[in-house]
Amino acid sequence: MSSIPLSVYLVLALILFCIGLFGALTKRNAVIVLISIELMLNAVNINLVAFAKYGAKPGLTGQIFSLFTITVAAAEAAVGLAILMALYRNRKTVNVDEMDIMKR
Amino acid sequence: MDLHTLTSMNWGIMAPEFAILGTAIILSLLDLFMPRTQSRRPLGILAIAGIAAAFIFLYLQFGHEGASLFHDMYRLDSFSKAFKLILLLGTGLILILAYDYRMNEEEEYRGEFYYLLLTALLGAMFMASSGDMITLFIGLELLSLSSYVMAGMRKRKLESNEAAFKYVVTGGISTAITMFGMSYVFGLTGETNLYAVGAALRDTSILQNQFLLVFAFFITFAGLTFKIASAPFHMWAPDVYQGSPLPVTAFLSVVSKTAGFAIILRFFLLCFSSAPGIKGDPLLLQVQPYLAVLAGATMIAGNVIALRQRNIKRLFAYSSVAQAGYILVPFVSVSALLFETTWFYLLAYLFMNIGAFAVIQEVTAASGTNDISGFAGLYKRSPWLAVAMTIFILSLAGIPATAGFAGKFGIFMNALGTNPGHYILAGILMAGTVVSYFYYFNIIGQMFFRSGQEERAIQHKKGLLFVTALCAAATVFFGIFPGTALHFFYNEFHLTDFFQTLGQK
Amino acid sequence: MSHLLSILLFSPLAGIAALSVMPSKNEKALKLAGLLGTLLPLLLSIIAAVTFDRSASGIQLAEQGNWLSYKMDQAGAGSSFAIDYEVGVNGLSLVLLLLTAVISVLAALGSWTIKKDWKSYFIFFLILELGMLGVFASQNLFLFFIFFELTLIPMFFLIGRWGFADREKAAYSFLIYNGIGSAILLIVFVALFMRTGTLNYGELAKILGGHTDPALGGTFRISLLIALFVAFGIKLPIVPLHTWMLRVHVQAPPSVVMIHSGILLKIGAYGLFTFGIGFFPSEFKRMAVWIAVLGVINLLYGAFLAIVQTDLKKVLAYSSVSHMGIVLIGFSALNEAGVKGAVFQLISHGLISALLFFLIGVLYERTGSSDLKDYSGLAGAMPVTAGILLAGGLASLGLPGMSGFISEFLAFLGLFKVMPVIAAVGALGIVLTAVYILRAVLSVTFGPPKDAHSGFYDLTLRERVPAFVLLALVLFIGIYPGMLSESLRTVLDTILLGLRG
Amino acid sequence: MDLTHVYQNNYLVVTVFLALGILLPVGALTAGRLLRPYKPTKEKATTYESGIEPFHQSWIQFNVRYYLFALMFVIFDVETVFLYPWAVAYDHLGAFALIEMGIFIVMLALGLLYAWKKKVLKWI
Amino acid sequence: MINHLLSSPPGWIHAAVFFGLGACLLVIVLGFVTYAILAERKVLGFMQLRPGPNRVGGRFGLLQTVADVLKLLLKEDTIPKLADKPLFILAPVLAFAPAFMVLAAIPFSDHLKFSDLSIGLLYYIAISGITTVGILMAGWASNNKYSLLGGMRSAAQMISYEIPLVISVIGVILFSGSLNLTDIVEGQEKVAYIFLSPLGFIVFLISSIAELNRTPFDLPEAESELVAGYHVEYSGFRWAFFMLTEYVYLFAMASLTTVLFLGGWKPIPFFGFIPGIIWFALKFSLIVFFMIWVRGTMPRLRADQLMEFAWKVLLPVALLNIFVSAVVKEIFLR
Repeated sequence: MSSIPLSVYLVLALILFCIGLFGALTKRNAVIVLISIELMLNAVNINLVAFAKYGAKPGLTGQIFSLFTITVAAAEAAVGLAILMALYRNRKTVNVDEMDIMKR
Repeated sequence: MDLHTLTSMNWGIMAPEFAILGTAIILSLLDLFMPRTQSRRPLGILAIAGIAAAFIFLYLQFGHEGASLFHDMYRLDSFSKAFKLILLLGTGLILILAYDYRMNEEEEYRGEFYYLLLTALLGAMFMASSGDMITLFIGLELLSLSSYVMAGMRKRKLESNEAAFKYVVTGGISTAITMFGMSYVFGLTGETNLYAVGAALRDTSILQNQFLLVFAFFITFAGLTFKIASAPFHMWAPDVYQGSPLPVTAFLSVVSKTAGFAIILRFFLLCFSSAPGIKGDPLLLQVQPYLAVLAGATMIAGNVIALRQRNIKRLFAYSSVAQAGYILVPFVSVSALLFETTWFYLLAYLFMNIGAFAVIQEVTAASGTNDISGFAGLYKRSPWLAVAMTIFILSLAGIPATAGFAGKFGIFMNALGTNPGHYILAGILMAGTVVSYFYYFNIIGQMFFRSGQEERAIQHKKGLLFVTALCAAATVFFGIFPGTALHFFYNEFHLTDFFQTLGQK
Repeated sequence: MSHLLSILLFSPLAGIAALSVMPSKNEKALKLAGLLGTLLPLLLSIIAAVTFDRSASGIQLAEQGNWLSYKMDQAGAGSSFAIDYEVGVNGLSLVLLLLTAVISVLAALGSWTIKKDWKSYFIFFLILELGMLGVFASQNLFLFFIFFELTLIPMFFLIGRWGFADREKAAYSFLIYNGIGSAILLIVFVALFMRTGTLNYGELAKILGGHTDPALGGTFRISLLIALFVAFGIKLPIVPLHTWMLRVHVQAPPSVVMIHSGILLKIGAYGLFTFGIGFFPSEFKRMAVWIAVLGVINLLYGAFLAIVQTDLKKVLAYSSVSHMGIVLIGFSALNEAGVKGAVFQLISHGLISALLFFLIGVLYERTGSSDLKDYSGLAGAMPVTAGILLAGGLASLGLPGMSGFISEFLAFLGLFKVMPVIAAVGALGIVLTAVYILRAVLSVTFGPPKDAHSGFYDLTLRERVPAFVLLALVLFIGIYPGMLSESLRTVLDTILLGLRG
Repeated sequence: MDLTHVYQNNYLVVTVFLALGILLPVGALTAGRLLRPYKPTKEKATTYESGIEPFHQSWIQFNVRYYLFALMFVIFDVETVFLYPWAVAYDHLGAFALIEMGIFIVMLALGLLYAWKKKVLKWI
Repeated sequence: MINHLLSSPPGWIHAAVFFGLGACLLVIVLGFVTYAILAERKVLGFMQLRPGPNRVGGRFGLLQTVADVLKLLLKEDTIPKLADKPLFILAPVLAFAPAFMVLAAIPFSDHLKFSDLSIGLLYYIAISGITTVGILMAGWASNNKYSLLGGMRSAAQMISYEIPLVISVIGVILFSGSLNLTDIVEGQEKVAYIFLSPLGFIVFLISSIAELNRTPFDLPEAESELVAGYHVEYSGFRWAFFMLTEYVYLFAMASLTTVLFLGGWKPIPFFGFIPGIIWFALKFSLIVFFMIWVRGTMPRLRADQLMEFAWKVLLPVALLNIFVSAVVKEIFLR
């Protein structure tokens, strides 16, 4: 059980980020889109924490940074869901494809 | 850090922020405890008063030499002062617009609108005056989150819901992208302080990670372009602009954008100014062609798509996309005139765009439609409004004797002032401007050449009229005497402190 | 330092201010105010002309003031890019200023036919005049550009609001074409500014003439010159870029066309002369053949198409294209006779076309048409009008003793010296000019009179003033060209010096 | 590296506990499968609705209140993320931190007050 | 012994040893659950003046619960046709595993502990939150109105009470300056935190009862309204795991309360000769008894009272407690 190299974390984060990005861009269900965004932000957290531990200058900064990211992600999710709820009340759908009244 | 440090710190340098924060809190409390049925409009006056207070504090700071709190987490330097001036001015004018905006059935949420606007402004101000990635990010998100909610303010209107949701999603994605990039910047240097990052990137050891560095640069840049609505992240702008209440649209297109430019300038110039690129040249020089492509694409996309728009808010959305492209040009070329020209253009943009939105608000309220045809015959209905709108549009189109032209001239100087000059970019800029004539002058055509169904004179609202008049006067004044603004800039803002870390004072 | 020129330049503002406080319904007073508004610049420009010292070379009546400056270097003492307010006149610009002032007054008289919104009409009209005066008076590229663009906007409104049926399209095409032109111009100006650090004509000419700075290399110069050529070519217009101008000539109200054809087109030539030849003489020389070819094409193309037009306005529009070809021909010769001819052509065509369009305005008011068929036999009903029209036509085709003759003669004389073949081909155009002018004018004045014309009254006193003044000026220049050439001499000398060096 | 070992061992313990926590149900259920009878009938497989025939779909839309509480939870739970490190490091930070946290908590309390006044905290 | 084991390089042997020890704990916990249920029934019976179980397994019904478990093991297991089968099967596991996992962090005495996580408290809070997902999943997967509603209510209740619970312990963290549970116990050498932070303790206790879904906060299982809440459709051993989860959490929560507020294995002054583990067991039993006592005496709350109590009473008090604790710390611990 030797220590895991930094690159593994980075690759993990990158994969997570890409999955999130893919999901956010392609999924139709608005909730899943929001979840995908959270996934992307969590990839950021993995990066930050990994860098904080194994990066150029190991220290606490990265972890603190990630705390802020977590908070912001939570706030963003809260706002996103609240808006989605308002939308659902009027539109009765969470399908992103159907959000097109301004295109018509 | 004990109580002594606390009291010894010069909290006064944050006075404008405190004023805004205090006003926002007071407003939220007042709004909570006011009876449901009571009109929220007095809160608007209070909000304006708060901004005025912040403005006064900011003005008092002009003589103040640069200072910082928490190791540059909060900086009072010329750059921040210059940008905060625009931010405060813009938000103040927008508050007046909001005061006269009719929300119909959503009137009860007006109180929230006022203090959300202030928190958004607070975020923007922090973006302008932070020298640390964490606080930059917090400011960015404070601005974004407040804007999301404001965009969805008219919560019974489907348009507004959709606008807000699209804004949240695209905003969330771009935040994540920005953060991902920032996490690499942090990882490569181990610092979050922009100055420390800049210093760390000067180190040759960074060369072994140069590809990662370039990757970080691009991904962060891509994420941050969202705020200024430039390509490739401009797609949200039309829908959000269209769906949001008009003052919010104005806020997004002016204040939010200004803050976006502030953060872009601050972040990239400080972090990457001395970063090495791949093999040899400095990074900022190497990426110029790519940034130029982005700026060009933004101008082209904004201007060309705007041609097809019939909805006035959508049209202005694309127009502001194009404007963002223009303002990106100095950043691409990074010439010695970067700061003053960008600042001047943003100032000009503030007046012309807010003025235009004031007129749009007046006209759409009177005609009940967002279609361009709502402007038909405006000259007959309200000649002065038509004249003012003409001034704003001429300024946006960059016709001389308006502030927009002086700004654009500065941008040109940036593009062509470097060696070698960015002739292609300048060409695209010019071509874009000419294309923009089509849709800008179409509005003028509607106002002057057509006659609308409605012939009655428009009932003016005092606040809107004030904003319109002020913006028109400023647009013309800074068009004829751009020297005054530049002189003011050079006198008050000695940007030498931009690149220096500041001690705690 | 006297502020005469600045006062002259901004004197239309007085009219604008007066107009803007007047009630918008009072037609008579508004028209009168508009007219008086144009008279003031005329008065001042005459004073300027009197004080002007013809024998001295260089810029006179110069004024300078700080306007804005960009500091290159924050530390303070470093270099700065200053843009100053610089105005002044030389012989050529003085003449053009006078021309502007005169034609503006006459066009204001011609504007009596305007039927609506007199207030805003005259405001735009005066802004337009302000722009034109500024273009000729400025000694600084930035200022030039501002005034150049300033003419754009009132023209747009004047065409789009008071023009004929298809006015909006004409307004937009005017705007877009000229917008492209000025866009290119701006790039050129800024490029020059950033390379040389100055925008002043004189200094620029000096620096660019120096040939020392490698940053101002050959490619840079030639590309700037081509860009300038395109930019002013649109304004002039040069053939493939001329379509907007036809629309404007046909759709704009005649009084506006007087200004447009009389002065605005000349701005293109003025720019080409001052910047093209003035800044880049050697490059211009290299391009001279092509410019000559373009000039001949302009001349012939305009002439051929003018022959087949049935609308009097279109005939005159194509004749303008054709005559601007002569300007190009004159410039391309690059010798004294040629350039002089070109400059003469500017002035003479300004006067002649203003005259002819004024008459069209009069005719249109009577007949409600501009078709040649509807006019035939006007001489019976309106002898004076017909006579002046004939005289104007003859001037236009270059009858000796009238201004047109001198300019065409000189221009071709110049070109024959350097490029005889091209000149020979071009000379064909003169014949064609005679054909279309005579065809048009004769079919208007003579031929079977129409019954409908019987009720028409001839020129009123108000209409006679512009007609006679313009005709008199045409004759005056034709008979006594020395008056003009004397004031142009120093300018031409400077230019020719640059060409030689 | 003693600390590293403690660190790694700690999480080894956690992993083991996770494994046990999963193994027990799996094992017990597998054992149960061998022991218990299996006689499915149609009635047994119906959804229980107090004896009457099930009607309507039961995957229905929830009351919006649940979301609101979820949102409230998310916000307040995340805020505690800041409170914990603060509390841990309080000794080193001193009174300054107390005042800062006071501001922070007042903000939180404002949020709570807001929700309260907006009747978010009301159940049904 | 464990301390030694923890500080040596990890390897497969360690894993095996830990596994063995963990299994031991599991057996102990299962034993506890068996007798906690019995005890609860007995105590309740005693309070209600009835004997409670007294037939199976000798005099006091000692094997009553064992028999119950066996019965459950032998019961037929039905899964409704309309249920979401994978989730239905997964839910009990997801609910139970965290309940057991949290025990890894709890020190029972200065020697008897499994891991010595520096963030033990955070670990407990984080892992215990997962159970909510299991319960929600059970409620959803059953495709039954009662269970869905029960699951939702349960989740709402658990997340609502988690906030005061989490905030109320900040006082403790302030005093100890650590999130490590061992450190927290060590910090109570002189005085237990219950005395320093009584407010926090009360909030914590109330919240923990609500977290455990016990009376008076057992709304998710309110028989009169929702039949049996989220596990209506569960039968046999699957159902048993939900019950098991609840009682394992009872065990864990009681342990945590002991550790955080009652001084863990620390003895009362002058009684230091009694071993720490006994002290721990005593304090622990006290808590468990209290919980049972509450169940015997308190009526069930109404749903709206329940939620509003958490947000409008407990949360403000918990926030207040932070400052009270800080002041207490400044006064007494400086």
